[in-house]
Amino acid sequence: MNNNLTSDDKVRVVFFASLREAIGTHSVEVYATNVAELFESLASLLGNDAVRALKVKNVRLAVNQELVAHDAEIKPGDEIAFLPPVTGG
Amino acid sequence: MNNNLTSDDKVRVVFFASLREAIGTHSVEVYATNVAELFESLASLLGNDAVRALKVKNVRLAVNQELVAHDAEIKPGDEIAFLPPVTGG
Amino acid sequence: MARRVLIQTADFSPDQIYRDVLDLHGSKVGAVVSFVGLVRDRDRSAGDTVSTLTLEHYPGMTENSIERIIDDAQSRWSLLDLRVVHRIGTMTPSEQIVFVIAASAHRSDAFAGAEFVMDYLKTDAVFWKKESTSSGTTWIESTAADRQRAKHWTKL
Amino acid sequence: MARRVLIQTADFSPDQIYRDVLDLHGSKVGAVVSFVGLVRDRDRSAGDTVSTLTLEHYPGMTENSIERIIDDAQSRWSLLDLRVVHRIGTMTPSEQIVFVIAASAHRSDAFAGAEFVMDYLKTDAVFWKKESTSSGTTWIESTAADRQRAKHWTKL
Repeated sequence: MNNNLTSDDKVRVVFFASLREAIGTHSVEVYATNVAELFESLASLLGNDAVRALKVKNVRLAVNQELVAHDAEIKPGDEIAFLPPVTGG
Repeated sequence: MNNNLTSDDKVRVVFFASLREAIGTHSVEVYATNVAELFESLASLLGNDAVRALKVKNVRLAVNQELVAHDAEIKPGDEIAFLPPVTGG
Repeated sequence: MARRVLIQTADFSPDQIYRDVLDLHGSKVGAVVSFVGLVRDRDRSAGDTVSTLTLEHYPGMTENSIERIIDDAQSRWSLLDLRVVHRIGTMTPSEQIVFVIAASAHRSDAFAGAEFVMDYLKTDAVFWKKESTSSGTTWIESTAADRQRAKHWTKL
Repeated sequence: MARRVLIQTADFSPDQIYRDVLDLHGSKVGAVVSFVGLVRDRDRSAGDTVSTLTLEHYPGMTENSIERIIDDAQSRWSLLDLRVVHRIGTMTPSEQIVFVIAASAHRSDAFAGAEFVMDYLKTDAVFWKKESTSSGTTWIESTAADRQRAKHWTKL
Protein backbone atom coordinates (compact mmCIF):
# COMPACT_ATOMS: atom_id res chain seq x y z
CA MET A 1 0.00 0.00 0.00
CA ASN A 2 0.92 3.60 -0.59
CA ASN A 3 2.40 5.04 2.60
CA ASN A 4 2.06 8.62 1.36
CA LEU A 5 -1.70 8.46 2.03
CA THR A 6 -2.99 10.67 4.87
CA SER A 7 -5.66 9.77 7.41
CA ASP A 8 -8.18 11.66 5.23
CA ASP A 9 -7.79 8.88 2.71
CA LYS A 10 -8.84 6.26 5.19
CA VAL A 11 -12.20 4.55 5.44
CA ARG A 12 -13.91 3.86 8.74
CA VAL A 13 -14.89 0.21 9.24
CA VAL A 14 -17.49 -0.69 11.88
CA PHE A 15 -18.51 -4.05 13.26
CA PHE A 16 -21.74 -4.94 15.03
CA ALA A 17 -23.08 -7.49 17.48
CA SER A 18 -21.44 -10.93 17.14
CA LEU A 19 -18.83 -9.55 14.70
CA ARG A 20 -17.85 -6.77 17.08
CA GLU A 21 -17.41 -9.37 19.81
CA ALA A 22 -15.50 -11.78 17.54
CA ILE A 23 -13.16 -9.06 16.33
CA GLY A 24 -12.88 -7.39 19.70
CA THR A 25 -13.36 -3.82 18.55
CA HIS A 26 -16.22 -1.61 17.35
CA SER A 27 -14.34 0.22 14.60
CA VAL A 28 -11.02 0.65 12.84
CA GLU A 29 -9.68 3.01 10.18
CA VAL A 30 -7.83 1.59 7.18
CA TYR A 31 -6.81 2.47 3.63
CA ALA A 32 -8.95 0.87 0.90
CA THR A 33 -10.46 1.82 -2.47
CA ASN A 34 -12.28 -1.48 -3.01
CA VAL A 35 -13.40 -4.48 -0.99
CA ALA A 36 -10.38 -6.61 -1.90
CA GLU A 37 -8.03 -3.91 -0.56
CA LEU A 38 -10.27 -3.56 2.47
CA PHE A 39 -9.94 -7.24 3.39
CA GLU A 40 -6.16 -6.99 2.82
CA SER A 41 -5.87 -4.01 5.17
CA LEU A 42 -8.11 -5.64 7.77
CA ALA A 43 -6.10 -8.87 7.60
CA SER A 44 -2.84 -7.06 8.34
CA LEU A 45 -4.46 -5.04 11.14
CA LEU A 46 -6.72 -7.68 12.77
CA GLY A 47 -5.41 -11.03 11.54
CA ASN A 48 -6.75 -13.64 9.15
CA ASP A 49 -9.26 -15.10 11.63
CA ALA A 50 -11.03 -11.77 11.86
CA VAL A 51 -11.30 -11.48 8.10
CA ARG A 52 -12.65 -15.03 7.86
CA ALA A 53 -15.46 -14.06 10.29
CA LEU A 54 -16.33 -11.12 8.03
CA LYS A 55 -16.42 -13.26 4.92
CA VAL A 56 -19.17 -15.56 6.21
CA LYS A 57 -21.99 -15.82 3.65
CA ASN A 58 -24.76 -14.20 5.69
CA VAL A 59 -22.69 -11.16 6.71
CA ARG A 60 -23.86 -8.12 4.74
CA LEU A 61 -21.89 -5.05 3.79
CA ALA A 62 -23.12 -1.46 4.07
CA VAL A 63 -21.34 1.60 2.66
CA ASN A 64 -22.46 4.86 4.25
CA GLN A 65 -25.41 3.01 5.78
CA GLU A 66 -26.71 1.57 2.51
CA LEU A 67 -26.50 -2.16 1.84
CA VAL A 68 -24.17 -2.88 -1.10
CA ALA A 69 -22.84 -5.85 -3.02
CA HIS A 70 -19.45 -7.25 -1.96
CA ASP A 71 -17.81 -5.81 -5.09
CA ALA A 72 -18.93 -2.22 -4.34
CA GLU A 73 -16.63 0.77 -4.85
CA ILE A 74 -15.19 2.44 -1.78
CA LYS A 75 -13.87 6.00 -1.55
CA PRO A 76 -11.94 7.87 1.13
CA GLY A 77 -14.08 8.93 4.08
CA ASP A 78 -16.65 6.18 3.55
CA GLU A 79 -18.11 4.30 6.51
CA ILE A 80 -18.05 0.57 5.83
CA ALA A 81 -20.17 -1.64 8.09
CA PHE A 82 -20.19 -5.40 8.46
CA LEU A 83 -23.66 -6.54 9.52
CA PRO A 84 -24.39 -10.00 10.89
CA PRO A 85 -27.96 -11.31 10.29
CA VAL A 86 -30.46 -8.91 11.87
CA THR A 87 -33.14 -9.82 14.43
CA GLY A 88 -35.43 -6.96 15.37
CA GLY A 89 -38.72 -6.74 17.25
CA MET B 1 -107.77 -18.60 22.37
CA ASN B 2 -108.40 -20.10 25.77
CA ASN B 3 -109.40 -17.37 28.20
CA ASN B 4 -108.86 -19.61 31.23
CA LEU B 5 -105.10 -19.20 30.85
CA THR B 6 -103.38 -17.19 33.58
CA SER B 7 -100.54 -14.71 33.09
CA ASP B 8 -98.11 -17.52 34.05
CA ASP B 9 -98.98 -19.13 30.74
CA LYS B 10 -97.90 -16.08 28.78
CA VAL B 11 -94.67 -15.64 26.87
CA ARG B 12 -92.72 -12.40 26.96
CA VAL B 13 -91.97 -10.96 23.50
CA VAL B 14 -89.20 -8.38 23.10
CA PHE B 15 -88.32 -6.17 20.14
CA PHE B 16 -85.01 -4.47 19.48
CA ALA B 17 -83.65 -1.49 17.58
CA SER B 18 -85.54 -0.74 14.34
CA LEU B 19 -88.27 -3.27 15.25
CA ARG B 20 -88.81 -1.70 18.65
CA GLU B 21 -89.17 1.67 16.97
CA ALA B 22 -91.47 0.32 14.23
CA ILE B 23 -93.70 -1.44 16.74
CA GLY B 24 -93.55 1.33 19.30
CA THR B 25 -92.89 -0.81 22.35
CA HIS B 26 -89.99 -2.80 23.83
CA SER B 27 -91.99 -5.79 25.04
CA VAL B 28 -95.43 -7.35 25.32
CA GLU B 29 -96.83 -10.47 26.97
CA VAL B 30 -99.08 -12.80 24.98
CA TYR B 31 -100.36 -16.37 24.96
CA ALA B 32 -98.64 -18.67 22.45
CA THR B 33 -97.39 -22.27 22.27
CA ASN B 34 -95.91 -22.01 18.79
CA VAL B 35 -94.81 -19.33 16.36
CA ALA B 36 -98.07 -19.35 14.38
CA GLU B 37 -100.05 -18.68 17.56
CA LEU B 38 -97.52 -16.04 18.51
CA PHE B 39 -98.03 -14.10 15.29
CA GLU B 40 -101.82 -14.44 15.75
CA SER B 41 -101.65 -13.00 19.28
CA LEU B 42 -99.30 -10.21 18.19
CA ALA B 43 -101.56 -9.31 15.26
CA SER B 44 -104.58 -8.90 17.53
CA LEU B 45 -102.56 -6.90 20.05
CA LEU B 46 -100.35 -4.76 17.78
CA GLY B 47 -102.02 -4.91 14.37
CA ASN B 48 -101.12 -6.56 11.06
CA ASP B 49 -98.50 -3.94 10.08
CA ALA B 50 -96.46 -4.80 13.17
CA VAL B 51 -96.53 -8.50 12.36
CA ARG B 52 -95.50 -7.81 8.77
CA ALA B 53 -92.40 -5.97 10.07
CA LEU B 54 -91.53 -9.03 12.19
CA LYS B 55 -91.91 -11.41 9.25
CA VAL B 56 -89.22 -9.73 7.13
CA LYS B 57 -86.70 -12.31 5.91
CA ASN B 58 -83.61 -11.01 7.75
CA VAL B 59 -85.33 -10.75 11.14
CA ARG B 60 -84.15 -13.56 13.39
CA LEU B 61 -85.96 -15.20 16.27
CA ALA B 62 -84.44 -16.04 19.66
CA VAL B 63 -86.10 -18.11 22.37
CA ASN B 64 -84.59 -17.61 25.81
CA GLN B 65 -81.66 -15.82 24.18
CA GLU B 66 -80.79 -18.63 21.77
CA LEU B 67 -81.36 -18.21 18.03
CA VAL B 68 -83.99 -20.65 16.77
CA ALA B 69 -85.75 -21.55 13.53
CA HIS B 70 -89.09 -19.91 12.83
CA ASP B 71 -90.93 -23.17 13.53
CA ALA B 72 -89.47 -23.56 17.04
CA GLU B 73 -91.57 -24.71 20.00
CA ILE B 74 -92.58 -22.15 22.59
CA LYS B 75 -93.59 -22.83 26.17
CA PRO B 76 -95.10 -20.67 28.88
CA GLY B 77 -92.61 -18.29 30.49
CA ASP B 78 -90.32 -18.22 27.46
CA GLU B 79 -88.72 -14.97 26.35
CA ILE B 80 -89.15 -14.57 22.59
CA ALA B 81 -87.01 -11.93 20.89
CA PHE B 82 -87.22 -10.52 17.39
CA LEU B 83 -83.75 -9.42 16.23
CA PRO B 84 -83.15 -7.19 13.23
CA PRO B 85 -79.77 -7.65 11.45
CA VAL B 86 -76.95 -7.00 13.94
CA THR B 87 -74.10 -4.50 13.53
CA GLY B 88 -71.53 -4.55 16.29
CA GLY B 89 -68.08 -3.04 16.68
CA MET C 1 -60.07 -14.14 36.73
CA ALA C 2 -61.19 -10.89 35.15
CA ARG C 3 -64.37 -10.78 33.10
CA ARG C 4 -63.66 -11.47 29.41
CA VAL C 5 -66.65 -9.45 28.21
CA LEU C 6 -67.83 -6.09 29.50
CA ILE C 7 -70.77 -4.21 28.04
CA GLN C 8 -71.09 -0.78 29.57
CA THR C 9 -72.24 2.77 28.91
CA ALA C 10 -69.14 4.24 30.58
CA ASP C 11 -65.95 4.92 28.65
CA PHE C 12 -63.01 2.55 29.22
CA SER C 13 -59.24 2.86 29.67
CA PRO C 14 -57.27 0.70 27.21
CA ASP C 15 -54.17 1.38 29.29
CA GLN C 16 -55.76 0.10 32.51
CA ILE C 17 -56.85 -3.13 30.82
CA TYR C 18 -53.41 -3.56 29.20
CA ARG C 19 -51.79 -3.25 32.64
CA ASP C 20 -54.28 -5.70 34.16
CA VAL C 21 -53.43 -8.25 31.48
CA LEU C 22 -49.68 -7.84 32.01
CA ASP C 23 -50.06 -8.03 35.80
CA LEU C 24 -52.01 -11.27 35.49
CA HIS C 25 -49.70 -13.11 33.08
CA GLY C 26 -46.31 -11.59 33.86
CA SER C 27 -43.32 -12.60 31.79
CA LYS C 28 -45.18 -15.33 29.87
CA VAL C 29 -46.48 -12.52 27.64
CA GLY C 30 -44.39 -11.79 24.56
CA ALA C 31 -46.99 -9.95 22.49
CA VAL C 32 -50.06 -7.82 23.12
CA VAL C 33 -52.32 -6.60 20.33
CA SER C 34 -54.93 -3.99 21.19
CA PHE C 35 -57.71 -2.67 19.02
CA VAL C 36 -59.78 0.44 19.70
CA GLY C 37 -62.76 1.34 17.54
CA LEU C 38 -63.83 4.99 17.70
CA VAL C 39 -66.73 7.06 16.39
CA ARG C 40 -65.74 8.74 13.12
CA ASP C 41 -67.22 12.03 12.00
CA ARG C 42 -68.02 10.68 8.53
CA ASP C 43 -70.84 8.26 7.90
CA ARG C 44 -70.39 5.05 5.91
CA SER C 45 -71.16 6.70 2.58
CA ALA C 46 -68.68 9.46 3.54
CA GLY C 47 -71.39 11.96 2.73
CA ASP C 48 -72.74 13.43 5.93
CA THR C 49 -71.18 14.45 9.19
CA VAL C 50 -72.11 12.13 12.04
CA SER C 51 -73.50 13.84 15.11
CA THR C 52 -74.18 10.77 17.27
CA LEU C 53 -73.94 7.00 17.20
CA THR C 54 -76.24 4.95 19.43
CA LEU C 55 -75.56 1.32 20.32
CA GLU C 56 -78.24 -1.01 21.65
CA HIS C 57 -77.79 -4.56 22.91
CA TYR C 58 -79.76 -7.52 24.27
CA PRO C 59 -78.51 -7.91 27.84
CA GLY C 60 -77.36 -11.47 28.41
CA MET C 61 -77.58 -12.64 24.82
CA THR C 62 -75.02 -10.06 23.68
CA GLU C 63 -72.49 -11.09 26.33
CA ASN C 64 -73.04 -14.76 25.42
CA SER C 65 -72.57 -14.09 21.71
CA ILE C 66 -69.20 -12.45 22.45
CA GLU C 67 -68.19 -15.20 24.88
CA ARG C 68 -68.72 -17.69 22.04
CA ILE C 69 -66.58 -15.58 19.68
CA ILE C 70 -63.81 -15.52 22.31
CA ASP C 71 -64.08 -19.28 22.92
CA ASP C 72 -63.75 -19.84 19.18
CA ALA C 73 -60.63 -17.63 19.03
CA GLN C 74 -59.12 -19.37 22.07
CA SER C 75 -59.56 -22.75 20.39
CA ARG C 76 -57.88 -21.56 17.17
CA TRP C 77 -54.85 -19.75 18.58
CA SER C 78 -52.60 -19.98 21.60
CA LEU C 79 -53.76 -17.01 23.66
CA LEU C 80 -52.97 -16.11 27.25
CA ASP C 81 -55.78 -13.59 27.44
CA LEU C 82 -58.50 -12.22 25.20
CA ARG C 83 -60.98 -9.59 26.36
CA VAL C 84 -63.65 -7.35 24.88
CA VAL C 85 -65.14 -4.13 26.19
CA HIS C 86 -68.06 -2.75 24.19
CA ARG C 87 -69.94 0.42 24.95
CA ILE C 88 -73.67 0.94 24.50
CA GLY C 89 -75.72 4.13 24.55
CA THR C 90 -75.17 7.34 22.65
CA MET C 91 -71.68 8.49 21.65
CA THR C 92 -70.27 11.41 19.68
CA PRO C 93 -67.32 11.50 17.21
CA SER C 94 -63.88 10.74 18.70
CA GLU C 95 -65.37 8.64 21.49
CA GLN C 96 -64.16 5.09 22.04
CA ILE C 97 -66.74 2.38 21.18
CA VAL C 98 -65.03 -0.99 21.40
CA PHE C 99 -61.81 -2.47 22.74
CA VAL C 100 -60.24 -5.86 22.09
CA ILE C 101 -56.99 -6.99 23.68
CA ALA C 102 -55.17 -10.24 22.93
CA ALA C 103 -52.04 -11.43 24.76
CA SER C 104 -49.88 -14.35 23.73
CA ALA C 105 -46.33 -15.67 23.77
CA HIS C 106 -45.86 -15.04 20.04
CA ARG C 107 -47.18 -12.15 18.00
CA SER C 108 -48.98 -14.08 15.27
CA ASP C 109 -51.50 -15.52 17.77
CA ALA C 110 -52.25 -12.12 19.31
CA PHE C 111 -52.76 -10.47 15.90
CA ALA C 112 -54.99 -13.26 14.63
CA GLY C 113 -57.04 -13.47 17.84
CA ALA C 114 -57.73 -9.73 18.01
CA GLU C 115 -58.58 -9.39 14.32
CA PHE C 116 -60.80 -12.50 14.36
CA VAL C 117 -62.79 -11.18 17.31
CA MET C 118 -63.27 -7.78 15.66
CA ASP C 119 -64.40 -9.36 12.38
CA TYR C 120 -66.99 -11.48 14.20
CA LEU C 121 -68.09 -8.61 16.46
CA LYS C 122 -69.04 -6.76 13.27
CA THR C 123 -71.24 -9.56 11.98
CA ASP C 124 -72.20 -11.93 14.83
CA ALA C 125 -72.34 -10.02 18.10
CA VAL C 126 -75.82 -8.90 19.11
CA PHE C 127 -75.60 -5.11 18.78
CA TRP C 128 -77.57 -2.59 16.79
CA LYS C 129 -76.08 0.70 15.73
CA LYS C 130 -77.98 3.86 14.85
CA GLU C 131 -76.31 6.82 13.23
CA SER C 132 -77.57 10.41 13.33
CA THR C 133 -76.44 12.85 10.66
CA SER C 134 -77.85 16.12 9.36
CA SER C 135 -79.99 14.11 6.93
CA GLY C 136 -81.59 12.02 9.64
CA THR C 137 -81.23 8.90 11.74
CA THR C 138 -80.65 5.43 10.32
CA TRP C 139 -80.09 1.96 11.70
CA ILE C 140 -76.86 0.63 10.18
CA GLU C 141 -76.71 -2.80 8.59
CA SER C 142 -73.48 -4.79 8.39
CA THR C 143 -71.80 -4.30 5.03
CA ALA C 144 -71.09 -6.97 2.46
CA ALA C 145 -67.38 -6.24 3.09
CA ASP C 146 -67.83 -6.97 6.81
CA ARG C 147 -69.61 -10.26 6.09
CA GLN C 148 -66.88 -11.19 3.62
CA ARG C 149 -64.13 -10.48 6.16
CA ALA C 150 -65.81 -12.65 8.81
CA LYS C 151 -66.34 -15.45 6.31
CA HIS C 152 -62.69 -15.69 5.24
CA TRP C 153 -61.73 -17.11 8.67
CA THR C 154 -63.81 -20.23 8.03
CA LYS C 155 -61.36 -21.14 5.27
CA LEU C 156 -58.32 -21.12 7.58
CA MET D 1 -45.56 16.09 12.89
CA ALA D 2 -44.32 13.64 15.48
CA ARG D 3 -41.36 11.40 14.70
CA ARG D 4 -42.47 8.13 13.11
CA VAL D 5 -39.48 6.19 14.43
CA LEU D 6 -37.94 6.39 17.87
CA ILE D 7 -35.02 4.25 19.00
CA GLN D 8 -34.31 4.71 22.67
CA THR D 9 -32.96 3.00 25.77
CA ALA D 10 -35.79 4.40 27.93
CA ASP D 11 -39.09 2.61 28.36
CA PHE D 12 -42.13 4.03 26.55
CA SER D 13 -45.80 4.65 27.32
CA PRO D 14 -48.16 3.04 24.77
CA ASP D 15 -50.99 5.08 26.28
CA GLN D 16 -49.18 8.40 25.79
CA ILE D 17 -48.51 7.61 22.13
CA TYR D 18 -52.11 6.43 21.61
CA ARG D 19 -53.36 9.75 23.00
CA ASP D 20 -50.92 11.72 20.83
CA VAL D 21 -52.21 9.93 17.73
CA LEU D 22 -55.85 10.60 18.64
CA ASP D 23 -55.12 14.25 19.46
CA LEU D 24 -53.46 14.73 16.08
CA HIS D 25 -56.11 13.12 13.88
CA GLY D 26 -59.30 13.68 15.88
CA SER D 27 -62.53 12.20 14.62
CA LYS D 28 -61.07 10.99 11.31
CA VAL D 29 -59.78 7.97 13.27
CA GLY D 30 -62.11 4.96 13.32
CA ALA D 31 -59.59 2.26 14.27
CA VAL D 32 -56.33 2.04 16.18
CA VAL D 33 -54.26 -1.13 16.37
CA SER D 34 -51.39 -1.22 18.86
CA PHE D 35 -48.76 -3.87 19.25
CA VAL D 36 -46.41 -4.24 22.21
CA GLY D 37 -43.60 -6.79 22.20
CA LEU D 38 -42.25 -7.74 25.62
CA VAL D 39 -39.35 -9.78 26.98
CA ARG D 40 -40.52 -13.31 27.76
CA ASP D 41 -38.92 -15.42 30.47
CA ARG D 42 -38.57 -18.44 28.15
CA ASP D 43 -36.01 -18.56 25.37
CA ARG D 44 -36.90 -19.52 21.80
CA SER D 45 -36.35 -23.23 22.40
CA ALA D 46 -38.51 -22.92 25.54
CA GLY D 47 -35.72 -24.58 27.47
CA ASP D 48 -33.95 -22.02 29.60
CA THR D 49 -35.10 -19.08 31.64
CA VAL D 50 -34.06 -15.77 30.10
CA SER D 51 -32.26 -13.41 32.46
CA THR D 52 -31.59 -10.54 30.05
CA LEU D 53 -32.12 -9.52 26.44
CA THR D 54 -29.78 -6.98 24.86
CA LEU D 55 -30.63 -5.06 21.70
CA GLU D 56 -28.00 -3.32 19.59
CA HIS D 57 -28.58 -1.08 16.58
CA TYR D 58 -26.71 0.90 13.94
CA PRO D 59 -27.61 4.54 14.66
CA GLY D 60 -28.96 6.17 11.53
CA MET D 61 -29.17 3.06 9.40
CA THR D 62 -31.65 1.40 11.79
CA GLU D 63 -33.98 4.43 11.78
CA ASN D 64 -33.78 4.56 7.98
CA SER D 65 -34.56 0.85 7.64
CA ILE D 66 -37.72 1.33 9.73
CA GLU D 67 -38.70 4.51 7.86
CA ARG D 68 -38.62 2.46 4.67
CA ILE D 69 -40.82 -0.24 6.22
CA ILE D 70 -43.31 2.46 7.27
CA ASP D 71 -43.25 4.09 3.82
CA ASP D 72 -43.97 0.70 2.30
CA ALA D 73 -46.93 0.14 4.66
CA GLN D 74 -48.28 3.66 3.99
CA SER D 75 -48.25 2.96 0.26
CA ARG D 76 -50.12 -0.32 0.66
CA TRP D 77 -52.88 0.73 3.07
CA SER D 78 -54.82 3.85 3.90
CA LEU D 79 -53.27 4.90 7.19
CA LEU D 80 -53.65 8.14 9.11
CA ASP D 81 -50.65 7.40 11.30
CA LEU D 82 -48.06 4.68 11.74
CA ARG D 83 -45.30 4.87 14.34
CA VAL D 84 -42.63 2.63 15.82
CA VAL D 85 -40.80 2.86 19.11
CA HIS D 86 -37.99 0.35 19.61
CA ARG D 87 -35.81 0.06 22.66
CA ILE D 88 -32.13 -0.81 22.68
CA GLY D 89 -29.84 -1.81 25.52
CA THR D 90 -30.34 -4.49 28.15
CA MET D 91 -33.81 -5.52 29.31
CA THR D 92 -35.22 -8.12 31.69
CA PRO D 93 -38.36 -10.30 31.38
CA SER D 94 -41.70 -8.40 31.39
CA GLU D 95 -40.09 -5.24 30.00
CA GLN D 96 -41.51 -3.63 26.87
CA ILE D 97 -39.23 -3.87 23.81
CA VAL D 98 -41.13 -2.60 20.80
CA PHE D 99 -44.31 -0.66 20.07
CA VAL D 100 -46.18 -0.23 16.80
CA ILE D 101 -49.33 1.85 16.46
CA ALA D 102 -51.46 2.19 13.33
CA ALA D 103 -54.46 4.50 13.00
CA SER D 104 -56.93 4.49 10.12
CA ALA D 105 -60.54 5.16 9.20
CA HIS D 106 -61.30 1.45 8.83
CA ARG D 107 -60.00 -1.42 10.92
CA SER D 108 -58.59 -3.61 8.14
CA ASP D 109 -55.97 -0.99 7.22
CA ALA D 110 -54.84 -0.54 10.81
CA PHE D 111 -54.54 -4.30 11.41
CA ALA D 112 -52.64 -4.89 8.17
CA GLY D 113 -50.32 -1.90 8.67
CA ALA D 114 -49.34 -2.85 12.22
CA GLU D 115 -48.82 -6.52 11.44
CA PHE D 116 -46.84 -5.78 8.27
CA VAL D 117 -44.48 -3.46 10.16
CA MET D 118 -43.93 -6.05 12.90
CA ASP D 119 -43.22 -8.82 10.39
CA TYR D 120 -40.64 -6.67 8.62
CA LEU D 121 -39.13 -5.40 11.87
CA LYS D 122 -38.35 -9.04 12.67
CA THR D 123 -36.51 -9.63 9.41
CA ASP D 124 -35.44 -6.32 7.84
CA ALA D 125 -34.85 -3.73 10.55
CA VAL D 126 -31.21 -3.34 11.58
CA PHE D 127 -31.20 -4.73 15.12
CA TRP D 128 -29.26 -7.47 16.81
CA LYS D 129 -30.60 -9.31 19.81
CA LYS D 130 -28.57 -11.16 22.41
CA GLU D 131 -30.17 -13.45 24.95
CA SER D 132 -28.66 -14.45 28.30
CA THR D 133 -29.85 -17.61 30.01
CA SER D 134 -28.37 -19.88 32.65
CA SER D 135 -26.62 -21.80 29.84
CA GLY D 136 -24.91 -18.74 28.43
CA THR D 137 -25.28 -15.81 26.07
CA THR D 138 -26.24 -16.14 22.40
CA TRP D 139 -26.94 -13.81 19.52
CA ILE D 140 -30.37 -14.66 18.14
CA GLU D 141 -30.92 -15.19 14.43
CA SER D 142 -34.27 -14.58 12.79
CA THR D 143 -36.23 -17.82 12.48
CA ALA D 144 -37.39 -19.47 9.28
CA ALA D 145 -40.94 -18.80 10.50
CA ASP D 146 -40.19 -15.07 10.79
CA ARG D 147 -38.73 -14.95 7.30
CA GLN D 148 -41.74 -16.85 5.97
CA ARG D 149 -44.17 -14.43 7.61
CA ALA D 150 -42.41 -11.41 6.12
CA LYS D 151 -42.31 -13.03 2.70
CA HIS D 152 -46.06 -13.72 2.53
CA TRP D 153 -46.77 -9.98 2.21
CA THR D 154 -45.00 -9.84 -1.14
CA LYS D 155 -47.72 -12.09 -2.54
CA LEU D 156 -50.53 -9.67 -1.60
